[in-house]
Amino acid sequence: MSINNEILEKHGLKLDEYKKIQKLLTRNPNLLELGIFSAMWNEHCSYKSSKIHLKNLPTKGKQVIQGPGENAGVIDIGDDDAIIFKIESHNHPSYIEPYQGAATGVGGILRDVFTMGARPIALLNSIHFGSPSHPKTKTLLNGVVSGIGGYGNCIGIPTVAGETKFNDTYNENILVNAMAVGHAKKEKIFYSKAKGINKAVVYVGSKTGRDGIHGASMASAEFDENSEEKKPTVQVGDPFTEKLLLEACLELMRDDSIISIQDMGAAGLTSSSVEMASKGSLGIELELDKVPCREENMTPYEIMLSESQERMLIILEDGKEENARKIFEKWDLDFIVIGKTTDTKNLTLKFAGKVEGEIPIEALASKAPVYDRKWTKKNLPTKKIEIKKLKKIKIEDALIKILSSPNHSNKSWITNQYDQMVMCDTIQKSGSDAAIVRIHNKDKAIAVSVDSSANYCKSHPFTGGKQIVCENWRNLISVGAKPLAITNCLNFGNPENEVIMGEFAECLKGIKEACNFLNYPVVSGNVSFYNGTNKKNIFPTPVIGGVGLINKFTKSLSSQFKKKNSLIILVGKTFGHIGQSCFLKENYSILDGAPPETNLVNERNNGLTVFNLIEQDLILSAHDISSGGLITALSEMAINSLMGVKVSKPKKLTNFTEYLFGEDQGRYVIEVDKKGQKDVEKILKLNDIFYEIIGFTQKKYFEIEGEMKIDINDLFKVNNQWYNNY
Amino acid sequence: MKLISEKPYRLNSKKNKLKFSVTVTLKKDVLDPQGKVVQNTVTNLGIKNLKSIRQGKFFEIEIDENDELQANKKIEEICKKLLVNLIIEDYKINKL
Amino acid sequence: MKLISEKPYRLNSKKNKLKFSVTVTLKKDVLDPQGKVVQNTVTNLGIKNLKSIRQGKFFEIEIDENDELQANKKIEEICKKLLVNLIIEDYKINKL
Amino acid sequence: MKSSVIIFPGSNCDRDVAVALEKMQFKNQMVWHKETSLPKSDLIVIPGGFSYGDYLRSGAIAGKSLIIDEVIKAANSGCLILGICNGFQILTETGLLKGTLLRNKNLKFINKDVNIKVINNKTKFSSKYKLNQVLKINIAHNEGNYFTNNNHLEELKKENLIAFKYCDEDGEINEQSNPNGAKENIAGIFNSKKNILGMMPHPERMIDRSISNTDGINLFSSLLS
Ligand SMILES: Nc1ncnc2c1ncn2[C@@H]1O[C@H](COP(=O)(O)OP(=O)(O)O)[C@@H](O)[C@H]1O
Ligand SMILES: [Mg+2]
Repeated sequence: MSINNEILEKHGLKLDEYKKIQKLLTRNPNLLELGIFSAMWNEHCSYKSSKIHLKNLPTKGKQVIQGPGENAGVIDIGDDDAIIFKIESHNHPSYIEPYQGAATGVGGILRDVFTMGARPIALLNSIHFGSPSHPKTKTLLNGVVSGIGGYGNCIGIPTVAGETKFNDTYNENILVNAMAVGHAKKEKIFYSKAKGINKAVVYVGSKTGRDGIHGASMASAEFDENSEEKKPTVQVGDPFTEKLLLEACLELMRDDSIISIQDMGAAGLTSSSVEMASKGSLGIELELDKVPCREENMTPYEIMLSESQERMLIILEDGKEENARKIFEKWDLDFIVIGKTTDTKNLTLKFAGKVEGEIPIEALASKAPVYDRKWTKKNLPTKKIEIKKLKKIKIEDALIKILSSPNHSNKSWITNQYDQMVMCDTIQKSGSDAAIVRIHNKDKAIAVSVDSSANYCKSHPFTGGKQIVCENWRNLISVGAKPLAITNCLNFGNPENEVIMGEFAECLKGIKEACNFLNYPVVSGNVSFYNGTNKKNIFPTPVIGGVGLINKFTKSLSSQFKKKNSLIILVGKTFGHIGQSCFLKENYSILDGAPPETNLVNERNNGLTVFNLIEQDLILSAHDISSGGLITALSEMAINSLMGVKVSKPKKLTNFTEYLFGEDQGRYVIEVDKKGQKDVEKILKLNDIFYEIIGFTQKKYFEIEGEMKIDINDLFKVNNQWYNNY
Repeated sequence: MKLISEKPYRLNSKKNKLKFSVTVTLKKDVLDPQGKVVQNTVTNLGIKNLKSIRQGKFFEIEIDENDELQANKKIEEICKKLLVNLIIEDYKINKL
Repeated sequence: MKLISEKPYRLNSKKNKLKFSVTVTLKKDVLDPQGKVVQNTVTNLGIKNLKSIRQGKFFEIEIDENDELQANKKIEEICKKLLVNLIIEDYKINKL
Repeated sequence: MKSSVIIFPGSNCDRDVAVALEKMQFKNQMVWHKETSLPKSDLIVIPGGFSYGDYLRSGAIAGKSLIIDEVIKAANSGCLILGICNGFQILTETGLLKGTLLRNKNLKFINKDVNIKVINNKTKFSSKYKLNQVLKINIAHNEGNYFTNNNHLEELKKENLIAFKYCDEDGEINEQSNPNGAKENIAGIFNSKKNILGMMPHPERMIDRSISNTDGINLFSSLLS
């Protein structure tokens, strides 16, 4: 069989990439080898378009044990405890089959975390759908939510936080990003780097089927005549098997049997074996006829490229095989030695004793193509929206419009489908700024949150990138956590388009600047390009997942008002920036102007001061101000506690609407007991913080002086109806 | 005459009772985690010579329609719109 | 010679392939929440004249056995021991 | 008091129950489902989770496991058995408790705090509660819609075998306070000898004020006394 253009195209390889393959091999590849190159050199595995930009992200810090480059990032949370976490996208599979796509997304990210020795303790997700009126949205929403729940609930890891957004830009390309967070002992972290020659390479987990094989339709046509049965199929997740795999791996990890371990994720056996060998500068030899298969007559090509779920590759120390086998048999899982490490630095693939393919490891890894794609910079939009020129709208009506919109409606329709309490360490469920999960048997806890701001990023990627890191940081501060590090999932359109590549480069610059300033390094992440269809790309949507530490969980905070007649203080300066605001979008369908600028100095100063106040037990509740502005933040605090608030008009004021709905950054609402007022003000002044005392909590009514007064139960209803009526 | 009048009569009486069954099964190469667990359990229960079990769904649908063709079309529509996930499942309709 | 040797071979190959289907349905007086929701959804989709939908399970079982009666007995046993909850479900076995 | 918690491969509330038992000073042991004998115990707990992925029917496959024969023997000789959530489903599959748990009426997994009312407080599981006391307890299940035939329902009522019913904050038992469609809002039942309790809500999740409340504690302390 000769390799022609059609075959290359189906493998997603460009002609010059093929020429590079020929050069690296000093011969033509066979089809198996071509398939392996295509899997390793595609965007998803090689990061060929993003690498040079990702390199610039800050990844170091005292708190970082392992940055990007392993299955997940690892941070230090004191004592002998480490937190291991990562986020990953499963956008395309979820659009095709929402339940299985989302479920296997959760399964995949869990494996990344427990591969490193962590017991997963929390799941998060960021899901973006098209317009609710789009005919597909409802089915996709239902499928994705039950898929996420179906997997997480069954395996028994609480899904504690996330974000759900609707925006036309995702009509043809939804986003499903899943994040997993695990806990491990610092001295018991496992890496994927292979060491030593002639070590057993062991396959464990589920059997291999023809799931999600790239270009398989073409490939199988080449292999035999009656190929119509061999359609590429969607991956189906099996959370029950994953649970067995999780427990078996953690059991094996108790002693020192494992040299290296790697889950089989994208590109399955191919990427896992290459990654282990590449990191250890070794070769690896696999006997593919030993791989346990679910279907009959699977070819080496199919076996190497299958993306069947719930599988792992382990390199074992000598003499540990029998004990390891016993553990996997106890959990009813396959355990088969399928190969060994070698000193050849080649990936050698045998089938029935015959060598079917042989590729230098470095040709697949370090020598994979890297592109410095052209990109264009986007200028800050200069258009200023003048609120006075818009149709006048009552503040109460505008607020109700926002609170009843799909994006701001209460999400309990979703979160009630997730087991949030299993493992009995969930101190705070979703609904506040960040979820809080206790470290089992300890006084400390972690706070976690995922965030994105696609509209801001579209309008001005640099400002948007910076803003979203800050918003995530603020969310952790609000619950009393010290933000430690982030993971990021970069969802973008087609990188071959200069404008999209520009969005990517600029968002990353913004992320970098904020991370540097806040000492908030990136320890893991994932890039998802080519989101969109027919030249219509999605808005740039970097999703930030942050982890913070709470030393004593008893000091953690929620955003619910705690008691009547306490002071409400607005921390941070309000300018009334309404460009790209939710106020304009929900009330006037205007999506225009520049996003709010984030002043990093104020951001850090305000945040650290609020953190300090919380540590000193001076705050009853806190909430960061984001989409929807001050009034939305206040109403969320009220709705969640069914307690009212009365806000008075500030004395110096240009426009009250802008004041209430503006989305200026770096701000918090804090509830302070009157007894603590002096102390709080003293600390705020000492730190040069701009603040205003804007009102006090009260029974029953949400009240803005001279503008509105509404029963809190009515506000609750407004906020809780959308999903149930959808 | 009799024959002619009998036919529509029968159809009419049947009108309110066209009944179909739909079986929905996973496509051949799609993983069937349920079937797998059930199969292992049956084997563990000591039942020999079992080759395979695959699990699917079964629906019994009654429809108020006097034209079988018409009814069949409706069932097709229900299957495609709701009962079947065509990406991973196949289905079969049977008149009962 | 050829023919003779071919026949037993064919028989043999069939031996390993007795295939049955089992349908399991909820008993009449048992609430079927799935069927009910499916039925409402179908009606909401604008499909008229639907009288009822009940949902059940479907199994395809292959068994290594050359005696059909024997095989049938085994399937019965599998049903009673595992597949069917006799308190709430009925079942039907069909040879495929 | 000695307790055992049975672990199936897909159990996921086993640790949570063990924590609760130990906190309440039970001498607890974990028992793997492939074991063929049980340690001497006064109480056996079958915890929540997805014993075998909840494939086929929730609890069906666990109901055929090796250890279950031992649980049945122990139950028949009077040992106390507590089945929570998936444990309740398993107990119905083994026949130790009658009836069955169907899919939730909205066909969705439900996790939230619900109110339940103590219907019988004259048992070893509930003596520390007041009669008609309203508890707030977390539920987390796909199949909690309790169903049984009318004869058995009559028996449950006549012999006071209903342990808990879903209700609202004020103890009102009605359709709105029924989260999953369970017959007569039943959240938990006893066998006729009242040594077996199966319930859908998770008492082990309600023993620690920092994550929830302490409404589950009295169930465990009833067992101790
Ligand atoms: N946006 C990003 N920021 C930082 N690190 C990233 C980013 N995207 C990917 N990485 C890192 O690159 C490595 C490979 O990622 P990926 O291919 O997603 O992992 P896996 O093979 O486990 O699916 C990981 O260590 C990941 O953390
Ligand atoms: Mg990985």
